[in-house]
Amino acid sequence: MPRVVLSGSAGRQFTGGQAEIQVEADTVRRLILELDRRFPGLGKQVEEGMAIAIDGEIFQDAYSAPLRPDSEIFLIPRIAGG
Amino acid sequence: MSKNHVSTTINGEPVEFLCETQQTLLDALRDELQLTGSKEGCSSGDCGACSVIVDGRLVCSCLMLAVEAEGRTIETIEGLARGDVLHPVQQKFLQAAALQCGFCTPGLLVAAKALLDRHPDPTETEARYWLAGNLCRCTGYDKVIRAVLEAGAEMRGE
Amino acid sequence: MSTLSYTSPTTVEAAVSALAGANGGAKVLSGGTDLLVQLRSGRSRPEMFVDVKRIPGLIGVREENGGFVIGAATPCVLIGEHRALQQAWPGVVEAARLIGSTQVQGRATLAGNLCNASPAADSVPAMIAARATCTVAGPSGRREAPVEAIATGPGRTSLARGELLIEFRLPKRPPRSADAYLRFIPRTEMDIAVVGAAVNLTLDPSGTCTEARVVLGAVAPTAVLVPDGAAALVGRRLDSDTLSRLDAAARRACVPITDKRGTIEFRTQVAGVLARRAATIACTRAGER
Amino acid sequence: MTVIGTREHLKVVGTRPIRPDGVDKVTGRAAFGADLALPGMLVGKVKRSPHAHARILSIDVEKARALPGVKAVITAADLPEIPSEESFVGEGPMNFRDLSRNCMARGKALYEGHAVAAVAATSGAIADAALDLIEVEYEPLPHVLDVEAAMAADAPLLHEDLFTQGVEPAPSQPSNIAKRIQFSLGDLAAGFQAAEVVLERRYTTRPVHQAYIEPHACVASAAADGQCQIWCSSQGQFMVRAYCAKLLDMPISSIRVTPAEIGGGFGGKTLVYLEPLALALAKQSGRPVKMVMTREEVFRATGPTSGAAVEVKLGATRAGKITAAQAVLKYQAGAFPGSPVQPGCMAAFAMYDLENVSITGYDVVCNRPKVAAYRAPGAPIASFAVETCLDELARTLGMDPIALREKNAARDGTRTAYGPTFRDIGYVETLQAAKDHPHLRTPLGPNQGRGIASGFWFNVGGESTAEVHINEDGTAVVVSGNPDIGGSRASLAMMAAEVLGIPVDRVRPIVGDTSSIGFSFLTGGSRVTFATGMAVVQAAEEVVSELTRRAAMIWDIGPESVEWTDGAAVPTGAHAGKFDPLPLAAIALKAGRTGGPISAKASINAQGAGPGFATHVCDVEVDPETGKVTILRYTAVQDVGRAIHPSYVEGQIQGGVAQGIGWALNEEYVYDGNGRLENPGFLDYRVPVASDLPMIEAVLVEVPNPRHPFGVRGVGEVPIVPPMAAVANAIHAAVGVRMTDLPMSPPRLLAAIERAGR
Repeated sequence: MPRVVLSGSAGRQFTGGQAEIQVEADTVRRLILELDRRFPGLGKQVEEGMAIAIDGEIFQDAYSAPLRPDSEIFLIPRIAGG
Repeated sequence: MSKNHVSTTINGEPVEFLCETQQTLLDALRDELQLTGSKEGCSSGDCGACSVIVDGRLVCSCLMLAVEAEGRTIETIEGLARGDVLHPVQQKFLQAAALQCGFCTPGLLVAAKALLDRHPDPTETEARYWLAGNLCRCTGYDKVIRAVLEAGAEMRGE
Repeated sequence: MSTLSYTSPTTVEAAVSALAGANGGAKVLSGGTDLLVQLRSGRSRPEMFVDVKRIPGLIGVREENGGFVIGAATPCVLIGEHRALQQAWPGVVEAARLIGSTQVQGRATLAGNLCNASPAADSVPAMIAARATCTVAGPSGRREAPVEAIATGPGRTSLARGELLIEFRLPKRPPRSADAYLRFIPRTEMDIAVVGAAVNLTLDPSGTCTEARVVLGAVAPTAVLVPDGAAALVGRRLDSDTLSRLDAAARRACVPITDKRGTIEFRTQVAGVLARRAATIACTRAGER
Repeated sequence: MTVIGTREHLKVVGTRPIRPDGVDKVTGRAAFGADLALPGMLVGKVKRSPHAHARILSIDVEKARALPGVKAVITAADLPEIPSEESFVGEGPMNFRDLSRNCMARGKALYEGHAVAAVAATSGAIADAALDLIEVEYEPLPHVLDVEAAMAADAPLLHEDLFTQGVEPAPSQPSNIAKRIQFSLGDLAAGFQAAEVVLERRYTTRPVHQAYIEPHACVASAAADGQCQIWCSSQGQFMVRAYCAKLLDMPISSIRVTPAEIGGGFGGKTLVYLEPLALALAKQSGRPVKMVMTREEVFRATGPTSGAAVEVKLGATRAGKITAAQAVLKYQAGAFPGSPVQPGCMAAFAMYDLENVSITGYDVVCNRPKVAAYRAPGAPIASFAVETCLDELARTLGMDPIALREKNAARDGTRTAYGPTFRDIGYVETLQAAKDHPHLRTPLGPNQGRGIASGFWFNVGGESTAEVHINEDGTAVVVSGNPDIGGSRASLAMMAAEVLGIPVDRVRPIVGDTSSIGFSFLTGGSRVTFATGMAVVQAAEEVVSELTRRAAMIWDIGPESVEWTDGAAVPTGAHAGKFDPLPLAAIALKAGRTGGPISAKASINAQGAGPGFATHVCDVEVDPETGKVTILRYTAVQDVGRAIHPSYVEGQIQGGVAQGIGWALNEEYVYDGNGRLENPGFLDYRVPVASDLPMIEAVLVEVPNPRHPFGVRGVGEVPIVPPMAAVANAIHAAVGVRMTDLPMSPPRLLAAIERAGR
């Protein structure tokens, strides 16, 4: 099942410091719901403050983005720009 | 407080307007005459966005009182093109992509026109120093300078 | 709210009475490149502008028994275009041409640069080095004053109420004489001088300096004449030893401040450098005469 | 220009047509923020705090209200009190309480220039007089400007309710440190153990302003039924609408925002300052209100980017393999949390393939204007430190700085310190192109030196809407929701023309207002040509398939037997039959008979923005007697993915470089002892002028982004990242002094040269 890594310190207050989580999910939406179920508050944090890097590609607000069982997923801070 | 009456010539047209003494020529152009092509970027003569030509001399219209325009001949960006025929420097700015946001562009064009009127064949360095009073934050000046030099060449029939 | 009025007299007398009439609140408007900025920022709240540009003779440059007369309201761009003046006083002209952008050159005047009384005024050190004088018109008639007598401190002048400058005089030059002005600014244009240095000198046929004036700007409340600097040059050729004596003299003459444009240390050090470099340029120019 | 990389047979993409909005902008017709005038319009002005930090004891506006000609006066008391609410809507984390209090101080003034009241009057002179009549009673408080001073335990507190996030356990005492951020990878201690050379250095930078030439400006009007309109120059009409609705507690549907042309932004126009005030004044007065900032207000009250202190520690083997990299970044946020320290941390070492990394960041409030986004927010500061330290490492190892970078460069498959693994990136290609460039073989004279530095930016996609409409004569209109800040009308029209197979001059791009086009995230992060471009391409492709359906109907054959080539439908396949190609214009003419108008819309949330990399080469000459630096030569190599309009891509690069050179040499905020800004104007805030710069050669490397139909990457952010280090490294090469503090202004450089001489 996909391995989710919280990149940096962001979001760890919800996981009690845990940085790596195995999550059963095949879309970003299911991933967020599952994370929030297991770590209440983390889902909102991910939705509002974070982007999701799936196998190297960064997604922002993309519920439908698919996850493969061997996907490498990083929860990273959002990026904007000038 | 009584306003000053000013008769002047702008882009070849006789113009009359009323202004308060503290109003600058830029204020009068923009607010009284709706000639909003001249821009206000600093109102202290440091950015050149309000450049106009008065009696053949390039000036910042924010550093000249509107009342001083009495009897003068003024050229603004609105007078640079003849109808739908662009001035060579306008044409070159378009071809060379010498503008991004376009805010400093009217002042740069008026300044460039004044340069080429007086010095038809400027060097790159001469063009850069002549235009040093026209700030542009988008382009890094590279394409602006190229456009001005190319316009000069075209006007010289090269 | 402002009740600012405007008049553009066509005679010096009318200008003087307008200036004297308004109870202290009248300002001479020539180029306006400093005045309008001060008006906008509220630093100056005049009651009347007396625009002197329509007074015959106040704009223009003319030669007069070997010297030059520059109308007080002459924009710097005209000064730069006067070939003979450029030939005789390259330092004065380059200083005038350094004031502001092309746009500002179309308006700014020597009188404005002088009467604005900024310690950093570019044309003032060069004019003082050139022994320039100015004609002051006032309620009690006209008087001649050396340029160094006008500015008395930042924003302060010796002009009495109702007085205005009407012209500047540059003397006839002996042979092998030349001047030069250099200023330091962080950019290549559009800055106020952090330091300014003017050198005016005369050489004998052997290349020995027989006479010199050294003046610094932006290192004291007003432009400062540096007699030690002149002394370092007179009677010598401008070799490295002479130049380092000039450098040291220039540094000694500095009483600068630290502000947003430069530190005391920087201004002092660069004053020496610029004095040296200006002297070298003036010397080369004089040698070519 | 040089273009490196392959290019298919494209007819429009990659050419250099005249931009569609060009003529308006060279004739003075283009209407910017301050150019609109409405009947009965009032002039609005803002009263600002003269104190860097003060409690507002009372504000008496009665005398101002009584002044003839004054039609409205507002203070924070007239605006809704917004609760603290973190969300990510603009160019970064946004707390609407903070945004509201930045627009109008509530209780405390947190920086000199902080708005405390606003008036609307029948003339500017009356409005000024009214401001003088507003009596504000302040209790001045101790202030703090410097980031490290603000972090000190005994520093004056800006916000009594600010507790540092990201530290465990959560602190019990408030402080000026809003957030602590940590990224790490591998085993740092082991990495430094393995190092044969270790460098540890400290760098500082000063706040710099985006310094767009157009001051903020807007006009707002409110009708009796609550329907409001705003005309303004901003980086996003939808951002202005959302923020005004939030700050004034109005339904979004009651606000229509029409984008004026925008006179530069660079990130600085991604927030609201005047718009909510103008709208509140318009509601109170019932008349349109125009507000235009003075240049002084722009400097005192709008967002520069952070000043910072950065510590960098690098460990490497003698062979030049970096074994460990550590950085601590402390960024000023200004009066409210939200500095770009997070992307700064993420970008710091992103260009390198490192096993052992630790990055710590601090977001720190101080009594300065709240920072706003500025081109590649956060990255230039971090990269100045890292790329300068790397240059020193190269010299210590006796290695060529490009070779050292190549040895450690991020490539496809490199895992970044912030997590994800890079794919399809073009960093090494920029290093190679720099090596191959004749610039590197140009001889240098005395007191001249050459500096190299690289830069990185993530780039973003995001939400965009675009519509493509086919006109009766076969011309097309492209509508987008993004202000055109540097030529995006041109790039969008070109992509549409490419897909439709018609000349670009037959495509008219326009920027819609918030009621005439679907939501689009703002113009920022170099996202428009990428993300909105993607939407335009999708809509154009939909139009094309509709056109083939219409052609099939006209020919009475199956749509599968029609394909689109060179702007015309042609029959394809064995059973299609013989027909002359049916050009777009012919199909458009019959649109009514074949089913009605032909148009399509695409609303997307674009993903897959490819990161951008650049390598810059800078030659300088230093006057060792005055410390003055002259930029002799500058070459900027960048992976741009695919240049749609190469001239405007070059322009983005050249402009970013010029801003970086200003940041490097002369731009800084100068404050007096009372926390008052001493240089709020272009005279003493020294942006580069034309005579300060040489021509800037932009070398476009094209490593196409596979996630964009034309391979586009954002190009506008990266160019400002390398210049500060490139200049610093060139100065070192020229006179042997290592500058670690920005700006490298003549007094500072001369002092450094003197110290080195002793």
